[in-house]
Amino acid sequence: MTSIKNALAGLWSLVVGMGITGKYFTAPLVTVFYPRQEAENIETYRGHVELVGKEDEAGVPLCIACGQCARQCPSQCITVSAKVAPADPAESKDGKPAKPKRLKTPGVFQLDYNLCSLCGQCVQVCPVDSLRYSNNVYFAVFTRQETNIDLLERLERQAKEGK
Amino acid sequence: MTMSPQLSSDPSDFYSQSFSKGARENTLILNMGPQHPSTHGVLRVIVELDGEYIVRAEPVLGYIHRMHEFMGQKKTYTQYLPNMGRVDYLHATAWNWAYVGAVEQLAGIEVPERAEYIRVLTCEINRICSHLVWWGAYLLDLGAFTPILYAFEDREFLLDILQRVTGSRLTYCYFRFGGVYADVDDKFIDDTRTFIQRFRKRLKMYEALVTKNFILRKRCEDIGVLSVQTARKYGCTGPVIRGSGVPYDVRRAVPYSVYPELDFEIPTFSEGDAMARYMVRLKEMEQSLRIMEQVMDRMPDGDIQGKTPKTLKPPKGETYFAVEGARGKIGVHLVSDGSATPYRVKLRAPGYSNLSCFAELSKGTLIADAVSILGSLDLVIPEIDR
Amino acid sequence: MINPEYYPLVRMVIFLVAMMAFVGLNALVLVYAERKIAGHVQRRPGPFHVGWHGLLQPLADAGKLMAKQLLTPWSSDKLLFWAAPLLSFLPVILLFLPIPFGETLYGLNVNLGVVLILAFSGLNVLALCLAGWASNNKYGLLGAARAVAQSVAYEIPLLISVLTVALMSGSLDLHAITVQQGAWPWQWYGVLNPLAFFIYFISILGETNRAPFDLPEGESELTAGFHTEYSGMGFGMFFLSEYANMVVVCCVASILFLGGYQGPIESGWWWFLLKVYALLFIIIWMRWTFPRVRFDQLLNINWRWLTPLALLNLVGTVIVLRLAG
Amino acid sequence: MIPNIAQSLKAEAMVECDPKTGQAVQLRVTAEQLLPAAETLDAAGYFLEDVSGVDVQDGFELNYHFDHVQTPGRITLRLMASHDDPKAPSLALLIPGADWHERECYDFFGVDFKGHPDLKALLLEPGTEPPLIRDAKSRIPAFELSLVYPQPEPEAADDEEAKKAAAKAKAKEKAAAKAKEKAAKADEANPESAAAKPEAATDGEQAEAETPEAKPAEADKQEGAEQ
Repeated sequence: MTSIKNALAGLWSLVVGMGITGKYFTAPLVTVFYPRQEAENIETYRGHVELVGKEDEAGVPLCIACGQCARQCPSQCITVSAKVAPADPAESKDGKPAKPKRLKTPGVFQLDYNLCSLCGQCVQVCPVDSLRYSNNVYFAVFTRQETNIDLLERLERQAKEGK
Repeated sequence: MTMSPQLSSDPSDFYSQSFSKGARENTLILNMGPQHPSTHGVLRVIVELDGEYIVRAEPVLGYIHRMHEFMGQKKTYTQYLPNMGRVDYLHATAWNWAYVGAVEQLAGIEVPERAEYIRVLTCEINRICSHLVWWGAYLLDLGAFTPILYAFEDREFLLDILQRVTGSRLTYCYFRFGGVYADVDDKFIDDTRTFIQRFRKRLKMYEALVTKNFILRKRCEDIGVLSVQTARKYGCTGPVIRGSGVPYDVRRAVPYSVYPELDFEIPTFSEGDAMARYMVRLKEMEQSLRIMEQVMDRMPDGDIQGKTPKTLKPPKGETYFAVEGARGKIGVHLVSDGSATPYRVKLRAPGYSNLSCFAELSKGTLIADAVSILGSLDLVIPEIDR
Repeated sequence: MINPEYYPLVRMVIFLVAMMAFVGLNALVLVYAERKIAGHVQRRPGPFHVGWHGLLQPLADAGKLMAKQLLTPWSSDKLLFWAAPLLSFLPVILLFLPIPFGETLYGLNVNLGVVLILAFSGLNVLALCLAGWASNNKYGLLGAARAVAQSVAYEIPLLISVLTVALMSGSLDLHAITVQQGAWPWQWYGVLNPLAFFIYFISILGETNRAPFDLPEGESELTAGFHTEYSGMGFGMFFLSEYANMVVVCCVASILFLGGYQGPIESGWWWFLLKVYALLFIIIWMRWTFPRVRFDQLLNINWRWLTPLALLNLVGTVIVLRLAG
Repeated sequence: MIPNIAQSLKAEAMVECDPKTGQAVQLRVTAEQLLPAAETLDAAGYFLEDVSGVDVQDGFELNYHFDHVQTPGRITLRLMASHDDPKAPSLALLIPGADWHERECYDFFGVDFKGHPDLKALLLEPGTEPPLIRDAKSRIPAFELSLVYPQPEPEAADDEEAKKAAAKAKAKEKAAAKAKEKAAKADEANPESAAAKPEAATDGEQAEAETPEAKPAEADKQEGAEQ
């Protein structure tokens, strides 16, 4: 008797399940039709890092080319090197040419996004807050080389587009 | 029948050969994985079958082994942080916590109270995420295709919430020594509260759709019964041992952070079968919701980052720190030689111990049961292989 | 103009060709329906981008299947390996012959239509068995073993429930059985004898390997079961025959239990198709709701519940019929 | 607080641990003492958390972390396996959970567990060189890890601090000489670790020449100063 009762209760549980999926069958969809629509949460997404421009000069980064971000990076995906000013002949002493001067602005700032794990330690370590996350969600490329982003160029482009 | 020249030699590998040495007569040796729908990624299980009954089973690991422990010896303490989100991608914050906690314990770094609350909050949110994925994937193993999408629908809300503070959706690298990376805002709290309301209703739906489902109960009840003794001998922790009736939860047993101040229960079920483990996880999600509510009510204002030296060099010595992950006890054994690089990082993955009892559990069951048992242990292979 | 009524062979050939087209078309419709229903149950759109609301998606799928390379495993029995998909597909067309889609819309008027269908539907299991065996794959073999045990087991309650209806109507002629039921639901055998309908419905799930009884292919255990090794149209044939089989059993169900092409207001083939597709919808709906049962449970359901129930039902029906008159 | 059970275990040395080590008590055991100790712990309801190998100067140190489900308090059994012939008794037959942990140690350190039912590679390709073996230079002495190992006299400890504070070579040399003397004295009392001691003292200096990874960090400081 109990087994029959159990079997009936079991069958009823199946009917209840069908009811639930049936209800959702008629319920509105929850997906986003991607190419035509975009998800709403993109502004909180933290993509690859990008440089922050100066307030008065948007195309010039705050970066002082100290290279801390590059050293802190767990996967060595940042390459920074300071811009080098040509040696000033006036400063030459005793006939020796003056050493080229390292400027406090980056000449190269490359990010190899292939390696980046988005941990954000470069952003945290930067002494002048020159790095921030971009929300570049739709970052798709055809070759591996293209993931090597020139952040200086990116900043200049952004500055131009901004104006 | 002609044989292809390349394959005419015995194609079996080291593990197949060593496994088949012990085979009985008239049995079938079946290789499940590393690409098999129910072995969750890249686990490989070799089974010896008598009909559809399993005589013997042996999991073969290492297909996604990344030698995290070696990387730990090569990177500085901070540089090793992102690795933690990738050990167990489903409960990344717990691994974050285990490692960060070990370093803090060793170096004596104080964590501000607000940061502790935020840690608990994100960890519990992440725990629900993890259980939801498990719930969906387990039912997928049992042949129900729809629940995983309902689970993902709910998980999506949580990922959005977590993305607000952590910036990413899966492999979080959010905890820092002495605090967390970013502060939570009001929208985060509001969203979480809305989610809690919504999720309580959804849990009822889960129960009606799946938990009470006759077929599911038949597939889970009395399957893979794990006795308390066996569970202990294999070092099982988390929902697996709680499904055997032992209320062992690191959050209560060796309280860390602000857990002692929070009021929550440790759900246990004494049956020890797959259904008990299933129920434990479902109940744990409810408890996580409770914890989240309390945390949000009590969260104090203040700093989220304590004082940490710029270059971290913990004193010589060792420490062991354990947290409760979604799969069980996550332990980090950290040895420091006083330099900026860890001397040794040993990661204790809960899934590793949980899986090791599979060979015993699956003896004499059907293949379908083995799939059910494997699923009920909640395996994340990257964590097991490390 | 030749009246095909007087040339049964011509009629049969025309009908068979038509049925081939119907089976092909129907597979497209069912693939689309299956994916759309699955999508909406799971709150996603399903196929959406190929054609309006993804209408052309099944065609694209079919194109892909046909264009795919046919792989033959080196250790397989090549003859049987390729005979199996053909064997699974071809007899299915025959099953449509005696089915009356409308009052005059049928291929072959035989007075033993039920027997013909039951006889030919048994062939499918042979194909599954061959496929699993010939591909020389352990998963395939296990799938084939399951398929045989399952199909043989579920044929019994299926037969008995069909027999119940045959007793009620006193005929094995599908046409006659249809006509005996009225146009209205309370005149249908499915309503008069719901237990037989229920048993029949469960049995066809087992017979056609549909979820929750899709064990021969149960992908979480056996990857794809008997058709693990098939690619391209080899798999496509199994796929076609599975859908065709589903349609056949649903056709038979609608004839035996739901009054066939008869319906309120205006009888005709539209009623028949409506009933068939309603049943198919329920079958698909079930697939996207339930977990899969275990193999021993599957057999237990059959031997412990369905077969005894079907027998009891048969006896009960006989007694009632006797008493009634 | 030392759990009672630990008192009953036979071991070479036992110390109560600082809470910051996350362990209640550590015991140094020999290969013969390991199995009985594990047996007692197992009978008392402890479970094996993991077997964590550490490569130190004295050999491969195997840490058997035991914990209890009701009365937490981690008990660590520490066993030293020599570098030349790393072997240890297997617990796998006693505690089946130890099976995989031991196989992992076999993978990572090449430790041979005697009596293991099926000792073969678990995580790595069979035949891989054990990856976690450090080169001899970078190894630290075992006494720096844990108090269960005979510690050098307090002066030696002072000297370490002194080294850290100022990188003056002279002070270092003197201190090292002192440490050696002290170590030699200590060794008389404790002949077992006699071989390890002198190395230990010299290694303090090696630790001073930090690992390459640490250098960028120092550079950081300088950079910061520039700004």
